[in-house]
Amino acid sequence: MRTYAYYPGCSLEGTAKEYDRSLRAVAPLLGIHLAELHDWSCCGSSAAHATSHHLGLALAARNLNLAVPRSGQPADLLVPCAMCYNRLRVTARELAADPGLRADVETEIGAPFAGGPVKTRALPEVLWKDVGPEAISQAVVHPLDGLKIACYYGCLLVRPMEATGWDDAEDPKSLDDIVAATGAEPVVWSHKVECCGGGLSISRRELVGKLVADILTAAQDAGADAIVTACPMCHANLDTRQGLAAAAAGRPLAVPVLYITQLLGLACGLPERKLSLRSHLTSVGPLLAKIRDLKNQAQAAGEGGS
Amino acid sequence: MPRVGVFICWCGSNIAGTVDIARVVEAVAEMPQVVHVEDNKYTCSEPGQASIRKAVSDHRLDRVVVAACSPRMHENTFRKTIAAAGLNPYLLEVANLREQCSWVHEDKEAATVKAIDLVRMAVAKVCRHVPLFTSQSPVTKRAVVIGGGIAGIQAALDIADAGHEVVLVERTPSLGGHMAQLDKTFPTLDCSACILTPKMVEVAQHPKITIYAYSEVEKVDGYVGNFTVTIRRKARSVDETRCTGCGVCMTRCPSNVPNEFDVGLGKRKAIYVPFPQAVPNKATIDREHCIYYQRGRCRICERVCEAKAIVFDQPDELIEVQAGAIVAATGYAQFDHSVYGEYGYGQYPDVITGLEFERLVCASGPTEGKIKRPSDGRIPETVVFIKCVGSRDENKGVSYCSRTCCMYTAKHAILTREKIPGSRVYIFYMDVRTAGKGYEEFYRRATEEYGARYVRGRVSRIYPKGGRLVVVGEDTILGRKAVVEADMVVLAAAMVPQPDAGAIARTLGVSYDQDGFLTEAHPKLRPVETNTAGVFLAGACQGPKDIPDTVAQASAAASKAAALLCREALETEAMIASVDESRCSGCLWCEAVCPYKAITAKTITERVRGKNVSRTVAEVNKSLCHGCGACTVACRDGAMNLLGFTNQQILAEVEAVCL
Amino acid sequence: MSVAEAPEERAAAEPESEAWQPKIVAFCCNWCSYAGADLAGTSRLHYPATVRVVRVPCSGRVNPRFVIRAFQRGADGVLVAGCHPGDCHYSTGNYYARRRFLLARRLLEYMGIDPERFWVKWISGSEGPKFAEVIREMSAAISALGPNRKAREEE
Amino acid sequence: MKAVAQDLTADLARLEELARSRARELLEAGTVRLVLGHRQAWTGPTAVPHFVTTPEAAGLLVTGPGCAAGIAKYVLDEQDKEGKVAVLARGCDTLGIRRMIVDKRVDPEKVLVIGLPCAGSIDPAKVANAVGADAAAIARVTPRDGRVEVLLHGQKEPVGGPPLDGILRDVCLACDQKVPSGCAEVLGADLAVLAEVSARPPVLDAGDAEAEVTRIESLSPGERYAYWADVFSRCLRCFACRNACPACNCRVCTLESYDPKWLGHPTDMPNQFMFHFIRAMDVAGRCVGCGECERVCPAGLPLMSLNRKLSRDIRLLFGVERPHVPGDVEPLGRFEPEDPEEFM
Repeated sequence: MRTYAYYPGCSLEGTAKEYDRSLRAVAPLLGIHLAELHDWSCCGSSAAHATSHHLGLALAARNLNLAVPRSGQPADLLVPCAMCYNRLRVTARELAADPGLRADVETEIGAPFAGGPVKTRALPEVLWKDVGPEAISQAVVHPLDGLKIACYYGCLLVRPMEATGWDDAEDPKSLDDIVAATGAEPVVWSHKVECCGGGLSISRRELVGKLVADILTAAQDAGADAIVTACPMCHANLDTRQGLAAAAAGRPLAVPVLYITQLLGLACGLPERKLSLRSHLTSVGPLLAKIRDLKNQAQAAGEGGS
Repeated sequence: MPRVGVFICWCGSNIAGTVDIARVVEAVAEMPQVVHVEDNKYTCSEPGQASIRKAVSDHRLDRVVVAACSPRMHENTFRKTIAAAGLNPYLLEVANLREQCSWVHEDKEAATVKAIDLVRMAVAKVCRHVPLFTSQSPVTKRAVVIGGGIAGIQAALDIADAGHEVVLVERTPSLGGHMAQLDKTFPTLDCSACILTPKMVEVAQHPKITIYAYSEVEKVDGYVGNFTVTIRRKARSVDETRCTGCGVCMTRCPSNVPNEFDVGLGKRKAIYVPFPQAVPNKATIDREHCIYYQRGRCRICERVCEAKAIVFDQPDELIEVQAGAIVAATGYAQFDHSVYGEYGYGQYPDVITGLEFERLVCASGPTEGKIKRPSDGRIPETVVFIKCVGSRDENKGVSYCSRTCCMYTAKHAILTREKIPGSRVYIFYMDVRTAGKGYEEFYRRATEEYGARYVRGRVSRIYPKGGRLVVVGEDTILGRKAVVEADMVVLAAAMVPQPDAGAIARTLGVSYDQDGFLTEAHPKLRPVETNTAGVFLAGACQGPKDIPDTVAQASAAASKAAALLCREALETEAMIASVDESRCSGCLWCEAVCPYKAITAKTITERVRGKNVSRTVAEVNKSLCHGCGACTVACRDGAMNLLGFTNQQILAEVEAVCL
Repeated sequence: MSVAEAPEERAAAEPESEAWQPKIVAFCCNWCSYAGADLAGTSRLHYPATVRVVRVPCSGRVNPRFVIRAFQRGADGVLVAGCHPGDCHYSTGNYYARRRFLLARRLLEYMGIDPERFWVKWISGSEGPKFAEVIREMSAAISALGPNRKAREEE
Repeated sequence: MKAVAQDLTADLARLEELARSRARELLEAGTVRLVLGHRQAWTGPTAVPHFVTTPEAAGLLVTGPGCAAGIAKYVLDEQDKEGKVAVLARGCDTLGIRRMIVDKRVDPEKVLVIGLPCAGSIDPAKVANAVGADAAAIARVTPRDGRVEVLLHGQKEPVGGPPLDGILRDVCLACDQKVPSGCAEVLGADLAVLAEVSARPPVLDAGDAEAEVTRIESLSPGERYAYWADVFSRCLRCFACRNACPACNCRVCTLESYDPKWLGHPTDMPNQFMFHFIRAMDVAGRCVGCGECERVCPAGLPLMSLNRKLSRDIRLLFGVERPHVPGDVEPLGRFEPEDPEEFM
């Protein structure tokens, strides 16, 4: 068991509850122990950093400070939400680069900024680098052989490269490797890092429809049974906007969108309720059915073999 | 008591702007050994030097300290100056007030204090200076040129035409290098082979040039004027003296090997001549792929060779060449674009590099000059060119600009439009850089006459779709996404150093930059010399270059080498190791650490208690010693010292700092 | 410096005056590190005026005794800088220097000199920024330790 | 005559006879001009160096545990003279001589190394301590039945002492050279008990031998400096350590050089520090571990702890297994491109 300081962020308490639940469920199976930060607050993204640069930094700085224990080395800070992750990384970088800015922020949070050394880690990064496909495939009890998955990274996980840098910004591989470890096949497709329009989902609805449509159709054309993501914004957008997208695309679209943790949960044999798979708007029923069929076929083949 | 004169340079405002010269002068005047101190606006200028000469005679100075820019800049200038004033040139010390003081500190106070310290160090050291003298060493009137590409060819021809012998060493079986693989050359579009092959022939026929093809430089000993270059002549398994290059063996050889000359697009045999105009036109057996070497059976070539030139058990041969100068023209390699996942990691057969495209359009290439898709041989209708693949990309490639891609991509566009009627050509670019005679005009022709469509923006992804390639990029000028369905994509891959550039540099004893290119002695003023005297640079081994630049630089390197070879003798270093025989215990640990084999044992005889006793001491060979001083530290009893950097002088400096 | 050590070292480290600046003697090989220092200059990179460079042909020329002498005479820190391994202008000098100073530094440490006061770094002719950075780091580290009193002659 | 000796005492006595007769032979035959060995001191249990130039004088030669003094270094002084010198050398002496041969200070043609199997030599302080007497009062120490008998001056009967190991010098307890190697000849190779004793592995392994080094390393910089400041403050600057050391064999000692003046006259801390740093660094990788420096030091400075520290680091850093055995090239006279890069 390796312990990580855990920063869920607001999404994982609201729209992305299933991400949080599935992560907490699957983590122990992968040797991850989550120690939730006490008294964590908004990371400073979306509303905050859009309105005030300083506020965006101050909130992030506050939470980074929380990750520094009174004594000893801070544990790595695991942040499943891509947006929080991005905010915390960018903040640490900006404050390190600009002492003046840092001083301002310190007066704003009324404490010295000690969070510099904190290593903020994205979930796929931890799964990919710390746990590793090797260990994951060992934890798998129901291999998802025959399932085709389109891994969708979005923008916040791997960009800007200077702030993230653990995976290729143009052609990331982490999720693909993790998915492959479950036995499922990550499809080669065009839109893994295209913008989903999450940031515009309120202001420019029509545009979002088009962007989501492009992604969903690309996934469908690539033969994917589902899309897997690690970002609550992307998920919300891709999952909830499929009607809008279908209209834009002029063809029916129903592509289930799962969190990577949910897929892992399925592969590791966790019961569906623990993964709250039913909370998605786009039904995952057909997907689960297919998984069951594949499982049965496999068993049949197994028995036939023996 | 030494009489030291100190000359403090303002370097305009470069030094005076940060260092309070007046205070430095004041402080220096206090120093006991200093009998004269003055400051000048520009000490290196003629008036500045004149006032040094004047002061030397007026104040009977016997030591001079110049406090100015880095000694690496003007030490020699001022040595000449005081020599002109009748002092031994080595009675000079330079305090580095510019590069290591005024330019790196903002705080005037701190900089001034430091400046005074630096002068004090120089004064302390110069007081320990003694006159030093050089001696002469002869020059071997022969040059070794490493690399048989256009750079090496040009350098070899120029040196040979100047009347000196040249040994030209080429790693592959034939001269020609990358230029031989090219189809047409910008901006004139004359065919590469037509202008290169005559030069190759000229080299082959030149009475003063010896070619060692399929050979590599293994070791370089000695020093400027007196190098000993060890060359490994790799076994061709063919007797060069007998082989007529008739090529019958190649027609009959049963093997099939990807042809590196065609960048793997075509095939060759295990016994081969890389290309028809090869020089020397001799066959070579590639033992990795030869059926006989691999399985012990075949020997067809041996049977069909009328000249009886095949020698299966031919060994590698090591030869030593004496030379006075060396020209490195080892060329470049192409960037491996497989790090670009978004471009398919080099997995898509129809995504090729510029060099591969050259072979496709070349009449002597694998497709007889027909542009065909490597995957299915179809003629592409839409071709996308992507520039700066690897170049100017710190994340995945190199930081520098490869300088040639803009032009050859324009050339490729023109050739495509010429050869494939009705074809569409798109070029994704960051900038179009056409600095060169006739270059801009050439680029304009590509766009205006040939209708090549330039899209300003990076390509973010290439993915296959129904046998074609979808190229997704951005058009930053129209501010929108640009998506092109192409049949073929050509990547302008960066020019990078040879994979073994580091090893080459070490063999030659020259340094290389963070990218791996061999470094010149000075980026502006000594562009073809290296920090190792007698070794010169030509062509892309020093940095990306196109053919005109390469040829120009090769001729420059050649003239430098020729100028060196014209001299009868060279002066040896003056700052070399010297032995105090009275102290030397003769343990010769110094010999063990000397990189130049400059130290040998010598027996001396002296009288001890009325008897003649002979003992061993170390001796330094003046023309071999480079003055690195490794021996001085290996020497426990302090008998070994380094003139110009003696223990006494270094300690004097240390004490002066810490005062 | 061990944690237990901290207070004692601090005590020893009381700066004489507000204006106290560490004094660093740097032995730089002519071909790489001295050139690197020059490059820092031509690139106008700023670093504290705490360092005085002693130019030597090669890091292999630097006798460990020079280091002690510097401390003896009042240096607060000593830097020996040479070409990166493999890049030595004299091809091997820095390899011998590396062995020698690996030992010397450990011996100094053993004799009670704080290892933070004696640095050996490889700085090439193209690493002006690295030279500036090393001087900055070293000045900071030594400022933290305060003036050197060990093996030092009293003025 | 050929009877196998029953215990160590007998073997050692036999070895002494062999040494004497061999010395006599060599001098009578004129093969050598001088035989270097030991003879009993007037007072105290340890023997002193003995320069034998006549067959008669060979009778005074002694060997065995009493011979603490190293005699290798004396060979150096004989180099300028005509003729050959024979040395009755224990393992430590042979290493010392080889050191000087490798350093080209001793001509192998002018020295005849006669190896003596060794059971270790005694540390008078330890003996005195063990029998509760003053070191000067001890006349002779003889091993018997695994323990030693100590004869005090003016006494007839010896008193029983501790086991031999209990009174050996520390360097002897760590010595892996008790069976001499690289000698022209070895005496008493057929003495069974002695052979067995001398062939035993060192009582102290590297770890034990370096326990003190480890202890000092574990101190804080401040404590370490204080420790050495105290040690060096006792140094008389008599250079006995240098004179006794076979690795300190320069014609002219750098410590006495006036230009450059590496070492200042004052025996203040900075100069003591410089002195001992230079001494230690100059024998780094060349020290044969004979411990003479420490044995001869009138102030009893723990100089071997500097030498051990260096040879240990040489072992750990450069993988030189036995740095104390002189090779053709010293560890600091060569390098590996892959040498460690800590702190660089």
